[in-house]
Amino acid sequence: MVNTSVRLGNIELENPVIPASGTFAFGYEFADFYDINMLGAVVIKGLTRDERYGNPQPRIAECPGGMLNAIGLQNPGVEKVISEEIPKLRQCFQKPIIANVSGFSVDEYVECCEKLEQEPEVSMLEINISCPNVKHGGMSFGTDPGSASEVVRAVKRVTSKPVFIKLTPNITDITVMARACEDAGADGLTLINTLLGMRIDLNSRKPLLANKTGGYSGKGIFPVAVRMVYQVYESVKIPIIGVGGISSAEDVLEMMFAGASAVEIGAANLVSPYACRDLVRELPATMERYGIKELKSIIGEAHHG
Amino acid sequence: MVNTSVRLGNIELENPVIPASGTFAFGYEFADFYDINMLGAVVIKGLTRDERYGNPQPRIAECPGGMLNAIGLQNPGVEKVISEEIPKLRQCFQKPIIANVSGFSVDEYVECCEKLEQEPEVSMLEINISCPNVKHGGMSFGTDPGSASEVVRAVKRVTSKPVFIKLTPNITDITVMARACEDAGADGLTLINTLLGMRIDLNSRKPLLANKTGGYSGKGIFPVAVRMVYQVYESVKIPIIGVGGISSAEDVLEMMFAGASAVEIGAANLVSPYACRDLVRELPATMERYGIKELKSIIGEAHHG
Amino acid sequence: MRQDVFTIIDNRRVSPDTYVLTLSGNTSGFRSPGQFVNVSVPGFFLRRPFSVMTWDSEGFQIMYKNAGHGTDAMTGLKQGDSLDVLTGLGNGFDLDRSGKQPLLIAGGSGVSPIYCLAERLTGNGIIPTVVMGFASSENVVMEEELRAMGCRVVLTTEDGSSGIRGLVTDALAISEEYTFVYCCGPLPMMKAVSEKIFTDGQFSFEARMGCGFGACMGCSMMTARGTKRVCKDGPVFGLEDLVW
Amino acid sequence: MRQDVFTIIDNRRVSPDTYVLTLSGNTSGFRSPGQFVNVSVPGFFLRRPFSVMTWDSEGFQIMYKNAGHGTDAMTGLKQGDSLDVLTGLGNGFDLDRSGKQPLLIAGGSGVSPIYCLAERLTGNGIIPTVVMGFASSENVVMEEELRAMGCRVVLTTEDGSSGIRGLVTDALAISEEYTFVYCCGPLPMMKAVSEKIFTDGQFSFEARMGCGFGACMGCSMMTARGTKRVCKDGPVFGLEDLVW
Repeated sequence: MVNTSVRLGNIELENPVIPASGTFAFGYEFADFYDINMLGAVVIKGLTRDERYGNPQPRIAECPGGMLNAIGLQNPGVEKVISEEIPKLRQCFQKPIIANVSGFSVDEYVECCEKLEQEPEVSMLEINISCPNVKHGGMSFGTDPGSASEVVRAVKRVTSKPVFIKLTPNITDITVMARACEDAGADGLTLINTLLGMRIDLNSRKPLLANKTGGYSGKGIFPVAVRMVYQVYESVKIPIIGVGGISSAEDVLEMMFAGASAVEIGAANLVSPYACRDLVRELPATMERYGIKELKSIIGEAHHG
Repeated sequence: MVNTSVRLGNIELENPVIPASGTFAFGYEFADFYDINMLGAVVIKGLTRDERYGNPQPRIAECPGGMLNAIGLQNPGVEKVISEEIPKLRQCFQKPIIANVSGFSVDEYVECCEKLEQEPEVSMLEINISCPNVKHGGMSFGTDPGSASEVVRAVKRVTSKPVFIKLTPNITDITVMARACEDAGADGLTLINTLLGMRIDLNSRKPLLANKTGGYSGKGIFPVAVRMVYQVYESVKIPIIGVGGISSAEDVLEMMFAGASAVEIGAANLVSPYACRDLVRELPATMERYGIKELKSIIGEAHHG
Repeated sequence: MRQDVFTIIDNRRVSPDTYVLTLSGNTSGFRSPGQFVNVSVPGFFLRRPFSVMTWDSEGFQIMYKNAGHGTDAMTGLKQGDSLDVLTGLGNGFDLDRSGKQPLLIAGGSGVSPIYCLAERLTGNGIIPTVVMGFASSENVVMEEELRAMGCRVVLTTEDGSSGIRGLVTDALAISEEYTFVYCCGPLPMMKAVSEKIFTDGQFSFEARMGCGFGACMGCSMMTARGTKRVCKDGPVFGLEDLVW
Repeated sequence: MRQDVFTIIDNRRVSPDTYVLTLSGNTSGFRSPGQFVNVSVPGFFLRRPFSVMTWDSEGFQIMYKNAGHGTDAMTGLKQGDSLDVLTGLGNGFDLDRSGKQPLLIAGGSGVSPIYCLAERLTGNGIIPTVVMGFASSENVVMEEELRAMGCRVVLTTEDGSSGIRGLVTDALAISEEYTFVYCCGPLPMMKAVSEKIFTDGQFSFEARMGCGFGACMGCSMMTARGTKRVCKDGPVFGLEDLVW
């Protein structure tokens, strides 16, 4: 028997597999497909202070090795998320719930986190300072270490929950942002958000997405994600959730060798609603194949020796 | 009949298809496979002042949607390139030859360009300030607008040939670099170089490449390349050579709609030695399918209307 | 919803750009006409959603238009090939609301779920009127089959090469005798229909989807009840939901 | 070099982790034993290079070890499947240098080009001595075939479960009677062999390649004549080229 449990700060997870924000709705939709209690945790759809419709259609485009999305933070607003969505998820899910928070100002981040602080069903906050699809939707916070520090400090002041900061890969040196967040008191980091991409329709000769650019996710970004997790692991001491193109149990191991303490699964959920379930099921046998008994023992092993 | 000709500054190309540096050796190797005079131009293997062996093995790794390489600028040095390689290429190739130059200091770039200035067979210089695989192998010049300007100014002072600057995508805002190069006198830009990536071997639990990280190329980077060409086209007036994951005649059109005046083909050459030939052959029929008569008329069309 | 592997029985061109794909496999996830399936096309990342045109206990059919790289690849699928398909997605038409004289309106590829609906209605002994519009006579599909089923079929083509010249709305002798309207077609057509009908109705929407089962919000549209997902809350919406 | 589509005739496991793949198609690009082919494995970006084990006018065989995702996928290839293959790559062994009593030394998968060479040599009436080493008896391949060809075969296994216990170098009764040495195997083995032989020889190298035809410099190695590409300047190098 292998041990798949991992820790994120003070939270123990039965396994490292966590559906990523924006690819799992508010989670309960997937309870129709399988018992989602087999997941390590769930990150719910990113929320903002106010309800948002998001970007105009089309918001989705195919690309080699993945997809582009430009949803634009559609969500019912933090209050409805707390009053309606989280209770629905809690009815079918007893494992840790991670809320994902975006904002257009430090105040908005703070206001959302204050409200979430009152919600005992939320175990952890993932602060998104890296949404590529809305103007100032965190992206300016995501590329300036000073602004990022400011968000982290402000949020930490109003919450007792662990705070993970989700970083963008669209940056010259991600370790600078990672250290800025750590120094400001972040409990962990989630990386990477999507790569900024574009596709153009040859018939209309215009960008396929109404938003023109979109966030690129899927297998095609995996090597970039592994590289950034590897780099950041050498730069900070706080735990990292690795995300970006993971689509097999082997990818989970690779991301953990690079330095991830847990992983999020994004685009793969959209290709198959059973993607996370299948990963959880395949993980023990895959660990055995590579001679791994304790999953948490391999975190960052690619850096040793 | 469609017209596939395009211009790069004062150089007229019969078609926009150019094999990218480092994926076509010194060109004459491919003359064994087909008549390479059907190509728009050839960029030869990147050169430096001194001979370089490059990085230790392994230098190549597979990844979803493409490959990683960490060759490390292996080349025989500028003098041997001029005395041995270019003459061999010229024997079988009468179209424009583009030399690709890397350096570890402004002086080294200048010295190489001075020598190439004396070589009439070289039509154009592509200055690589973006090699991800050697320390200071241009990469520091590639992410700092001041250093990039300095290289461009110094090189322009010693050459009368058109100077294109090859930019890295591993940067927060590529338009800042593009404008810095334009302001410093660059005649054009080539983008993008490879994305920095990593793969880890699950058996050895170590990075697959001896260099640890490598440059990610192939279809998987195409949406990032299209986005950057689109962004840079709105920021500068000088022509752009689009490169990154192009593997079909449709991809050529998409890159040109985004704003490219010509394209370079990289990783596709390694999968099939006939990749560029096939693109050139398929281009006219593909243009007709999308109602294009004059190829140069579509450059940047995705920005109009 | 179910995820199953289906076997291709037939992949047939039925008009210059339109094909009917017949698959056999487990159809226990299918519930009502207007629902859709989401097909994993080999070589592509995202699935492609298609309305179901017919289904029985052995298999089902979809109609698809060659309109992009994914559907172009589908034209090359051969008998015996396997396809990974999510079935039973979305909410279909509500047959209970048809009344005795339902009016079915289809434009172009929208004929697929309308055909499925007609099959179920006639099976229940209800004879619908079907108004269907196409660009030109060469694009007309399923007309014979709908007539053979017993439907009253009114055909329109934009160039007048078959049936009435013009759009479906030009041919709509909308009267209060119709008990309910079911509609599927391009957005401008559905908007025009919604403004012209006297009775209540249901409209089936198409959208570029990420997942097809409510996870990604890729296909959201604004409705009178707020933002809804075409894939999970639709693709069939009531007249009262529509805001154009 | 040629690029052709080949049809799989057979894909057979010959030891716990080793397979022989038989393909039919145009072999006019093949010139000498020791050359390699570069196989496009469906679902993978880079081609995979393999030494040719046999070829005739109808087709060819390669031996491959299931050692990674690409070769693992190859084990699933079936009779009748098509494969895109670049053939006639690299420079093979020089048969003219064999002399009357050549010594052939193979380690593990290195037996593939050595087998090809033995076939050509015996075809020319030259009977080579073949020393071949494997990890264990279950890994031994092509021994019977080489004996049947008439070769003098010396077998070693690291665990002694077949033949002589130890490495090929332990079994090498190197004498000046051998006219030339041909060698293919793991680097440490080839290095040990190169240090022990009295005669001249040729050594075939393996490398992780990008292209396989000299374009990318992915597989460069240092030689006494400077940096050389295993794919284009090799994979066979002379003893005089080797720097370890």
